[in-house]
Amino acid sequence: MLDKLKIPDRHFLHDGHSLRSWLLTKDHKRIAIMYLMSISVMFFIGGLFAVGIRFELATPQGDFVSADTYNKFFTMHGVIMVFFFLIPSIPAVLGNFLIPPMIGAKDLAFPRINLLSLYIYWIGGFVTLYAMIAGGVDTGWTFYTPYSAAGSNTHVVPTAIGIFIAGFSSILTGLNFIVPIHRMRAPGMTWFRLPLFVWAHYATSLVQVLGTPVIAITIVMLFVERAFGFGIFDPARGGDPVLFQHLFWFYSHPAVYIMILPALGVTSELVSTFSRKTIFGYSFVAFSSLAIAIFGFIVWAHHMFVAGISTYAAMVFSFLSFSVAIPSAVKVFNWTATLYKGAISFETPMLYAYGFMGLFAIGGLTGLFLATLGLDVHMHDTYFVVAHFHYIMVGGAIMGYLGGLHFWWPKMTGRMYSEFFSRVSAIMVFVGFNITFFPQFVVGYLGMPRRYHSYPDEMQVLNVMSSAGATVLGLGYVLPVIYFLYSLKYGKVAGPNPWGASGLEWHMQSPPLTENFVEVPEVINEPYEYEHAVVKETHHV
Amino acid sequence: MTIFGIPVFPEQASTFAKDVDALYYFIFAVSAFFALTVAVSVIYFGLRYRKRHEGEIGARIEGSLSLELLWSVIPTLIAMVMFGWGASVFYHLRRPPDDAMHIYAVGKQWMWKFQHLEGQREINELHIPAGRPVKITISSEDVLHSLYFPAFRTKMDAIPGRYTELWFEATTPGTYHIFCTEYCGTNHAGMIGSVTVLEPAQYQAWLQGGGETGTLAQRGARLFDSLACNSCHLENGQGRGPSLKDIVGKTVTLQDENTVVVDDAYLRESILTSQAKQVKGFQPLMPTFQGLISEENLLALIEHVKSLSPQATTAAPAAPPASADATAGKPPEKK
Amino acid sequence: MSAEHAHARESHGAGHVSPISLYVTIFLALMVLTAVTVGAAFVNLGQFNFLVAMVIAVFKASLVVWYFMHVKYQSRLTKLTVATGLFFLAILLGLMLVDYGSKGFVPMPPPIDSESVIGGSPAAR
Amino acid sequence: MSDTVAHAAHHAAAHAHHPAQQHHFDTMPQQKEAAVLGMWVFLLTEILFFGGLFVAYMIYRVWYFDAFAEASRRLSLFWGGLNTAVLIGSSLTMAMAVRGAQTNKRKATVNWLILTMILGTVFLGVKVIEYQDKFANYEVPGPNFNWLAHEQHEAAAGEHPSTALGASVAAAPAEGEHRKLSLTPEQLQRTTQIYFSLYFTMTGLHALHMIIGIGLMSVITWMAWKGRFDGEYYTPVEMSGLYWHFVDIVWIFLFPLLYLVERHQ
Repeated sequence: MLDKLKIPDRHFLHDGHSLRSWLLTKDHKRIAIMYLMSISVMFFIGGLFAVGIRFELATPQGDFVSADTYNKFFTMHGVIMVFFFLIPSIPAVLGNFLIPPMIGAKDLAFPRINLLSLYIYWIGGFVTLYAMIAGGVDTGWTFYTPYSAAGSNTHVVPTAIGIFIAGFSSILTGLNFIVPIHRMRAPGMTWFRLPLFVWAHYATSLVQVLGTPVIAITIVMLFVERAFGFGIFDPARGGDPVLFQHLFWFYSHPAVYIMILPALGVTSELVSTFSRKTIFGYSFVAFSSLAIAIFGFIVWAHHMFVAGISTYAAMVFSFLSFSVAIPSAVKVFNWTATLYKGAISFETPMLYAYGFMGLFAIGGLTGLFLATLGLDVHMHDTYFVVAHFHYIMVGGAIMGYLGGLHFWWPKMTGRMYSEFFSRVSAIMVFVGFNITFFPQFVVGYLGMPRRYHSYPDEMQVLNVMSSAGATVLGLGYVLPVIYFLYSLKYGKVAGPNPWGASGLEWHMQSPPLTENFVEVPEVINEPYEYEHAVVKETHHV
Repeated sequence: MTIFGIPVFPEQASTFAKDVDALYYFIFAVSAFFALTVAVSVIYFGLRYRKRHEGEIGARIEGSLSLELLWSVIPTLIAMVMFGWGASVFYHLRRPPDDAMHIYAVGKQWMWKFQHLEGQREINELHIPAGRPVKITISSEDVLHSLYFPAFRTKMDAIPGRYTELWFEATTPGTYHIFCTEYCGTNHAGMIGSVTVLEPAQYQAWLQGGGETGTLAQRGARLFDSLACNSCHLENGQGRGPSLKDIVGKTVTLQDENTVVVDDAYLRESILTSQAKQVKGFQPLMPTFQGLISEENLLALIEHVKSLSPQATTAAPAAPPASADATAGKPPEKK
Repeated sequence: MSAEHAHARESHGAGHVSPISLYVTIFLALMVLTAVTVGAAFVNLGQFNFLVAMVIAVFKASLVVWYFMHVKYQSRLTKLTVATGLFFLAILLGLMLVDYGSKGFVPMPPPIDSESVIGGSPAAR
Repeated sequence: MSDTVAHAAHHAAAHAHHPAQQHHFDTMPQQKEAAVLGMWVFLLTEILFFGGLFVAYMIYRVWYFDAFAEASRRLSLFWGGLNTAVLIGSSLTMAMAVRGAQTNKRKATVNWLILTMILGTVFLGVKVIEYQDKFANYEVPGPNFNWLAHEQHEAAAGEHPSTALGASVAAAPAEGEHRKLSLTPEQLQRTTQIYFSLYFTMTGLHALHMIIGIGLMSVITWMAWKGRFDGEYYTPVEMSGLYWHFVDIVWIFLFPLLYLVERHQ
């Protein structure tokens, strides 16, 4: 059976080989591939800074780099990872590639705008990298005033411009998902037949479209203050630095959901596919995505409990913050219930899904500690917070991203990667991640503040554990690059549906045609009906 | 608490520490319960329901409304308990008792300056007595900082141009960390210090050791003379400015008929920009001290004014009578 | 084609051609309302000055949205989109006022160092 | 367009493509609906973009009301009012341009579009005059901002005609009788600077949107002139219309917020 499979002659990767055919493409799949390459570069640049950070923190003294350099390291790590890797990651790569086929469309609504968003991303990326090469920026990725407006003498303005530009890329991606999901679904593809991946991206897009403009205007205000000497946030000119924090977190808290919601969508697909069983409580999982997106906008000031907001406001925001916990919990419970009486197998994507569930659960539960007022006063801005959001952003979003990439890689390239090495890498990532970040919860409760270049001696053992774990984690991230590239040429041919999955995208050939479908498909099945899935077991370890 | 000599849990050195840690244990227990439940279930299901043969598919189970309700409502209720408990601890953290001893802290790149009412000034070190509530009023001279006492489980941001406060009651003598937790530039990690909790008697001894500059209020009284405040603010109320005797805590009527309670913030504002809230019945003659007076001198002046209202400021130590006997008839300095 | 889609298409009225008289009427109404806004600003209504100005502005904006931008003839989805924007703007403003409203607007923060922009009296420069 | 086409099933519409129909849409109405939704979603982001600025404005306005009232009187009601009228007029001409496209009148569309651009340019010209006045009076925030320069200038040059609406802020006690001025010159210097920072940011971004709008419109006008649009396909005209009206709406709020803070004293 294996011998019969071969890569089809005609597919989107063969539709022109010139550079021009890539740079001027309007094909959402090619744009997704270019995004994949771009964000991978950014991921490894951001990762280098993380290496620098963990290296410095291996000893309590500030001996590896100077304090200024260290401050630039964590700032650039945050800026690049948040704005140039995590926010575009799943939406711009997997979402771009998969949303049109999942809803049965030939392309996104505005292909040219889709390409434009990639160019905008590149421009924003280049401006930020320029700022980095020119000397870097040391304000922390949060850009709190008045330090960013008046205190720092590093390259705040170019970095802010880079982020501002990249924001438009994010808005255009979101806009380009909302429109086709509303207007371009195939016949029979009702809202409640949409894959949960699409629901998650719909919710994500809402956040991108509603939140990003607020950070854009905040950056504009910071820009005029720093560049022209306007007074808006500067207390020396009657301004209020806390207002900056309010506006900043109005976007930047929901931005966490831009990162995690798509990963939740991926996990729903993976859990269902690899237990060959419809998702438990489809509509609850679908609506919990929307609930997370909307509730995400009413909790921002929990980042500011000790920043000088009123006691009353702190209580209101603490109360509201717990509202996000419920839909998140509902998702985890539904995945667990989905496994019940399934037919479960543990290919690499499922390993990532399992890892995701564990790490996301820990990340979410530690969020409860931070939403609780009395505890947050102690934990705010300590390593507990650092560990918590890395559990969500790395343990959650990146595990989801890698899981999705391993799941759809055969669809994107038509070939399988090495199952052995991918399992090794999945396990290394999971183990390495926990060794890196779990000690940070402990050291955080001990009181170690974040963004510290040096720290008290008694905290060294935990920090060394963290640095050691980061080595394993880093190797786990490098491995996929190798076997993915190897698979492009030598991988086994995958066929259209190597996993026996149920979504519309698996009805396409692998790699798909430029126009995705030969004919507009008509959807007659409910989602995740494995009884009707095109089962082609082509894949063996 | 240490494991193999490695500290894994911070020392408890304030009355809050027990409350905060109890809350921590509670949420930890709840989290551990849910995390383990999920972990055990997914691992068990993963083993029990492994795919046995090619083409096998799972049972078709669409969902269950009662289960969904169960696992929405129960977490909601637990979350409400967490919120309520956390809020009550927080409320306590934010309400300093009236008899709290008062200390000022000013953050500056990259040091903490502490000022005792008795006059002692410390940098990156703080001495306080055990068993007595201490209230710290915090401000900043440049950018945001955050004053953090891990052993006391409390912190508060220092915001330039504004006062914030925190309080605690230390229980165990010893020396503990002070950190700055709001990123403030190059040497953020160097903006650390230590707080030394002393037995009350030792604290008194420590105070005696370093009091050569007089109490804060006494310094304020000298400033009150040297800046010629005393030429207008006569104690008998006959001066060109209102009498400051017994004014703290009172409500005064302003020129625009609004009223304001005289507190630290109002005193500060009035010294810096007196016309902003001009008391009714007085001409706006007072010079503006904005930018002309250091933050520390401002604190000293405020403390002096407060010492003129002994019944309103019980926390203040018995201040010596201010030498405001208008003998020094200097004319108001023109600024 | 989904049910909603088909519905949207039926009620979709981008092709709706409004009479010129309607446009002119709206234009005149907007001009009159502008005059009213300016006039009202010169009458001391205390707190209500702001309220009146905002009510008129919202009304004017609604006229533009409803007639010039054809939302009256658009699908429910378009109306929902407009409402979503206003809803989230209300969240931003409302929850921010939860903080500012409850802590009171603290006295104007003075600059601390003497070399700040203000320095002494600007008149002295 | 309209109902007859809307009823046609999408399969049937596969033939007889309109030349402007893109390959990934089944029908023209579907393409148009997508464009309309896309534009509105974009305007949604614009609402929140300006919204963030409005929120900052509201906070400071409540906080420093007196300073905002004082500073607002420094703006010229004449120019502001004129610009409001001009912009509302341009909204009318824009609506007429879309109507021209809907009814397939090429020349009318082009003419109305050109008129809209002219009105937009007039608006920007007036804005330049207003900005110049601010520069001349040291009212541009930054190191040179000097709230009192205006008075000194006025005192030196006697009655200044263009600022008849601007109020004197001399701290003379007699003045304080009819206007309760609770702010010192130093406070005014700082807090009015916040007002002017917001003024320039808000009107500057608004003007930037207008410039983009005029740029867009010149392309659309050229396309209309070339006869690219007809009664079935005029989406670009309609989209730029939506954008232009949105810019108008922003001004409808900016005008009372910036020019009319407290004019009755």
